[in-house]
Amino acid sequence: MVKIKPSLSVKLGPLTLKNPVVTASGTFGYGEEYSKYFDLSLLGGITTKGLSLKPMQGNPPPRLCETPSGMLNAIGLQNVGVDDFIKRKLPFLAGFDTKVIANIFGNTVEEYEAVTARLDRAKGVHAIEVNISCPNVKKGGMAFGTDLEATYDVIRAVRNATSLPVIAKLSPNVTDIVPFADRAAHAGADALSLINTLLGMAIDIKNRKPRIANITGGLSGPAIRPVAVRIVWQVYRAVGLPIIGMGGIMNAEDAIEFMLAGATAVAAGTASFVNPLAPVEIIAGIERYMIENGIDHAHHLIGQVQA
Amino acid sequence: MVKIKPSLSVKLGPLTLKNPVVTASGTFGYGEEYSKYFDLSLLGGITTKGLSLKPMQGNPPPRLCETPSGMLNAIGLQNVGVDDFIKRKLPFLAGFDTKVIANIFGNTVEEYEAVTARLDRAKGVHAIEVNISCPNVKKGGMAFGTDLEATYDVIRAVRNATSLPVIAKLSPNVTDIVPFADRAAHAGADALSLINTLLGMAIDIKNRKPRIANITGGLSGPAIRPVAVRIVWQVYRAVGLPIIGMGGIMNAEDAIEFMLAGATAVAAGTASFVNPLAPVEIIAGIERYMIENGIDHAHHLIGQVQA
Amino acid sequence: MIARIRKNEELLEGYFIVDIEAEGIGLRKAGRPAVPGQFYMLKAGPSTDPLLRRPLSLHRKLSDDSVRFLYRRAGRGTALLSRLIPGDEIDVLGPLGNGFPMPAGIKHALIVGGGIGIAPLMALADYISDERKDISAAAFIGGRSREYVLGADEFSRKGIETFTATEDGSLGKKGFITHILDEYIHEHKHKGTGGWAIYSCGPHPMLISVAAMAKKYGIKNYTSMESNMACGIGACMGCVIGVLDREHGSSVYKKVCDDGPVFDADDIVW
Amino acid sequence: MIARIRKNEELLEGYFIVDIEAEGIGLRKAGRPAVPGQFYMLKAGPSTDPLLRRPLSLHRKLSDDSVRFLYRRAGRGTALLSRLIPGDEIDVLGPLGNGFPMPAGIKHALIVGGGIGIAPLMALADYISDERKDISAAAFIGGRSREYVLGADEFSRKGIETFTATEDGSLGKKGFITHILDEYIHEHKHKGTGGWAIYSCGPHPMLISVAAMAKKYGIKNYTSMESNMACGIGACMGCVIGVLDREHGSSVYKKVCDDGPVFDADDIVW
Ligand SMILES: Cc1cc2nc3c(=O)[nH]c(=O)nc-3n(C[C@H](O)[C@H](O)[C@H](O)COP(=O)(O)OP(=O)(O)OC[C@H]3O[C@@H](n4cnc5c(N)ncnc54)[C@H](O)[C@@H]3O)c2cc1C
Ligand SMILES: Cc1cc2nc3c(=O)[nH]c(=O)nc-3n(C[C@H](O)[C@H](O)[C@H](O)COP(=O)(O)OP(=O)(O)OC[C@H]3O[C@@H](n4cnc5c(N)ncnc54)[C@H](O)[C@@H]3O)c2cc1C
Ligand SMILES: Cc1cc2nc3c(=O)[nH]c(=O)nc-3n(C[C@H](O)[C@H](O)[C@H](O)COP(=O)(O)O)c2cc1C
Ligand SMILES: Cc1cc2nc3c(=O)[nH]c(=O)nc-3n(C[C@H](O)[C@H](O)[C@H](O)COP(=O)(O)O)c2cc1C
Ligand code: FES
Ligand code: FES
Repeated sequence: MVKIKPSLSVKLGPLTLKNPVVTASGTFGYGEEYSKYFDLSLLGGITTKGLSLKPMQGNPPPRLCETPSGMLNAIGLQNVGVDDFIKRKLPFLAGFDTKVIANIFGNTVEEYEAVTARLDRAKGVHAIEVNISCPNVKKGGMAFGTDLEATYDVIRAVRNATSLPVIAKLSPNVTDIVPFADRAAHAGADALSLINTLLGMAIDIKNRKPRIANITGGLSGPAIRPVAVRIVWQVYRAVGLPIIGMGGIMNAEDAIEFMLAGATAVAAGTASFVNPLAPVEIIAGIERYMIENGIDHAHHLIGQVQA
Repeated sequence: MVKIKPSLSVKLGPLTLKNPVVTASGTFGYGEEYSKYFDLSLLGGITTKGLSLKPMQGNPPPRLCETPSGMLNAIGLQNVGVDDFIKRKLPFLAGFDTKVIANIFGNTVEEYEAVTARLDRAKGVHAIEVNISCPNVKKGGMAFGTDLEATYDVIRAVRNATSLPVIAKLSPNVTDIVPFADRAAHAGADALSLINTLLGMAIDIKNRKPRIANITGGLSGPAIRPVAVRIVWQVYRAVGLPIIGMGGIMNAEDAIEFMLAGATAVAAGTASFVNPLAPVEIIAGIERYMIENGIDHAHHLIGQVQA
Repeated sequence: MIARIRKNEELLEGYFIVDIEAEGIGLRKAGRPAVPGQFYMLKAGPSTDPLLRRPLSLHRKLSDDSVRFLYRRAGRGTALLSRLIPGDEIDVLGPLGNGFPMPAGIKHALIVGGGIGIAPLMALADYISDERKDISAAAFIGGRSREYVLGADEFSRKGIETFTATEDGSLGKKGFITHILDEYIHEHKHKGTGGWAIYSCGPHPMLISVAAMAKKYGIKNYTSMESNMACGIGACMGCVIGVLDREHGSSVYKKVCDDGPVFDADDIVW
Repeated sequence: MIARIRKNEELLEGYFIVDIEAEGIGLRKAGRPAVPGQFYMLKAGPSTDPLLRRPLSLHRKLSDDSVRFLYRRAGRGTALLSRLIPGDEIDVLGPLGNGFPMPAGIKHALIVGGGIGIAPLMALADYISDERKDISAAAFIGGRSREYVLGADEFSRKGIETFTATEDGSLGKKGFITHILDEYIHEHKHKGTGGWAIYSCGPHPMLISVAAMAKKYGIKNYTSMESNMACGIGACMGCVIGVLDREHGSSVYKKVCDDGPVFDADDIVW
């Protein structure tokens, strides 16, 4: 067998990535921190921390705690706000040869729309990821992602406010995610991000207080991987949109599992905390797997589980 | 401080347990296996493997696989059937000084009813736990537990078929579990079991097949504990029924976490696989915690999280 | 039960033996010795990842209080085990399962192992050579190459006629051990194979072809099966395989941990 | 970066020092040495339980390629670390964070530590006695009882005037170290406290009372804070504490890992 260098490039609808690995929103800051560890141009894409119209303080500490093979967080979407992002953070990101995916959220449909409009005009943003699934904010967030009509309305509004590719990030905290994926598709989403965190809680039995100040938080990490893989597989079979799969991807094997389940691209989230080099090691590992298995195009992995 | 022996007894509605620890359905067989490891009379209660009207073969193997801090199973409710249970298994269980909770399921409301009626007449059953949340069977199971009216109908039918305490075991695979708990309460349930497994999936990237033959399975173990604690807390605050908390309880600390969140009793499930003595060690640990913290009644732990 | 590591050595790249010690670890509940073909469930360390215990077959019973396992580093659980050093603790459950049956009338045992499959068969050889002078045995051991033919010397030392085969021909015959077994039976069958039994353990394809051969020659074949396990003691129903229910003529699911791990190969739904 | 354990010793029940070695581990990116008050994120073993790295402060820089940590076995992560033996590998990120500031004009450092809080302060003492002959120092070390007053001898050996206090009076004054600090300042303040700075690390209540005292006497107080961390490098926003934003006069959330772990105690929203 001739071992040729496989092509890792994937098409996420209108968005072409040089390889299937992006960073998950909220786990990679605005890229600066990790740029000390590797060349960000190696990445398929970078998803920013969630951006809102105005800067946000986020939730009071403690904001995170560890759980078995996972962690709970309730950052509460602390962020610099979209204007400051465009002014101070985006120019840095624009200096790398990678796709910048701006993750956004709002308290109202109008806010989603307004954030989108500003990003649409900014240079260096390649796609908008719409977070309607954050379990850690009172208004907005998950409230949109667990309501079919609100899902439609938000995605539709974003769709109309930009010509950039629109990625809907859905909540796993629903009985059946397929109708939500379907509504997002109808509203004009180009791709889906699956999954956001599961809603969880942990209590310190010594002081009998919740371990995070927000009481409940989002569960991420390897613990949730089986749930995430299942959701990707369900949506892949039922809905025509390309998927960015995430939820507990720690290494290339995990990433390949998601692609076999139906993900076109994958995101490393919590993994970057444990190993800052995780995203680049995942890229290398996918390439190795493709060579070893004689797969010349990353697209040939997608949905190839024999189920 | 005078250290008195605390009272571990709890009241699960009409059902009094000598201590808050029961075994989770499907993880303790019919008790025989574990009786080689400790005296079953030590337990607050024993929940049996799910019982159906007719014996069931269950799903083809492989039926289980390990995941990070958890496991997936798709046993498919293999069981001897309610008649054989009453004839061959129940007499053994009846020999112990503990409460026997018969876990049941059916493909139709009528089947649930029929199984209940037979158990109602049998000597040695102390309560019926109604599984409307199994993710591993095509019909019945989770299909009931994710539909509000079906939940009501099944619990109502069981309620009418027995004078034994009825415990509704709900599915965590829903957007909001509170309305389901509420419907179960209205249908006449005396208590709730929370939670059953999360629906998950894992793929072997070597042979590109699902790791379990049923493709998807139920995720249990410590990985799901934060989700389970959150659900117990949500339901405790919203609904008046006592709760048997479960999901990743491995030791006394975990059990206490559930009680602080609002559980009246707790079940050890996957824990028994890892450590056959887990249930008795949990009982001892709860007692120790109560002594150390000057808590004289187990009831004083319930819902005491400062949130 | 908490046991202590006495010795944990890498025999060849990725293959280890570990000796562990705890009171009565070599005994069943009733006080009688653990039987060849039985296994133990081991957990190295308190972490919940890996979560479940790992099954390993009794390789040698060293004493009532000490047993040896032969294991291959397959994944994370066995990797963890391989890092334990003498004095470390390990959590062990067992002996579990049924063990190799040795019904009355058996006179000649054909022991067929491939790769790490030799692990429980050594216990069987120990038993036969130590306690069953009435039974003769021949061993057929296969492996990828010379190094992977485990235990052949030991079998010979016991006075068991031992045949080997390797896929690359670096030891014994080149090819599959099942061919040698076939030749052996073919050669001896005129003397009658009544009282013969084949005991097999190894890769699935090997077990299938041994079972087919046993059937062809009308020789009993007891085979040790593997399956993912959670509890190891018959409670979870997770480890089943399809087995013929002779009573009803239909196939049923039987538990590898409890009804097995050794089955009559004729009954297995391969 | 993968480092190797050189030494891992239990000093007293539950308290350990570990020396680890890797090229350039004692250096920052720019090649300059790690600064006292900086920390590292450590991960012992590949398991996902525990999942996250654990932060430990630089205790002593042994060389450019070797550093020492002083740690208390608090939970599972540090328990895992405590079981590593010389030669084992450990995954390390760092040095991280800002370190203790030493602005121009500082002439006298009051080093105040409680229990394990001494860990980063030893690095500070090393630095002052090795490289800042222009700065004098006094140390105030508290602990539950004699054994838990860590590092006092070492401070004395460096020629730093060292005061101790224990809750049970088994060493030094009985009571809290903050009382001694108070007495000390009170006694010396007539000579002027300009150019004085307090460096504190220890239990939260101690830090609060030190901060209050510093405020009372108008002395700068730099304190090393703790917080649950996921990334340790400023990316997750998980480790924040409330800090006064002098510019806007309001409080903002600042990252312990990145903006800290050392803060001007005056700015902290306690
Ligand atoms: C009754 C019985 C006896 C065995 N005896 C031996 C022995 O003596 N020596 C030896 O080297 N191996 C033996 N095995 C196989 C051994 O149990 C597996 O190699 C081991 O569980 C792999 O665990 P891991 O964490 O290293 O691998 P991983 O692949 O990380 O394990 C993941 C999960 O799959 C399960 N698993 C993986 N491979 C197997 C397998 N072949 N059989 C059962 N479960 C598996 C693990 O138990 C675990 O739950 C036996 C298996 C059984 C069922
Ligand atoms: C900047 C910094 C420097 C530190 N330096 C030292 C040191 O030099 N020596 C030392 O003994 N300890 C130090 N600590 C505290 C040390 O990080 C914790 O004791 C350790 O993380 C506990 O982990 P565990 O798994 O043993 O405990 P567990 O309680 O099992 O940990 C569970 C989770 O809580 C976190 N956690 C628990 N306690 C603390 C804590 N006090 N601070 C931060 N996170 C915590 C853990 O990191 C982990 O994520 C430092 C903490 C910080 C933030
Ligand atoms: C600390 C933290 C912050 C996060 N912030 C965001 C966010 O701002 N917007 C968003 O859409 N998702 C956010 N997420 C969710 C992740 O992008 C991802 O969907 C989730 O963590 C699952 O992936 P993982 O298990 O690989 O981390 C956050 C996750 C974590 C752990
Ligand atoms: C192997 C296995 C079999 C199970 N079978 C049943 C069952 O028959 N009926 C039922 O209601 N729940 C069943 N469950 C769910 C458990 O009772 C429990 O709700 C779940 O495993 C969560 O608890 P745990 O994490 O402690 O295991 C099963 C779980 C496992 C792991
Ligand atoms: S492993 Fe649980 S029944 Fe066999
Ligand atoms: S630990 Fe992630 S920002 Fe500080």
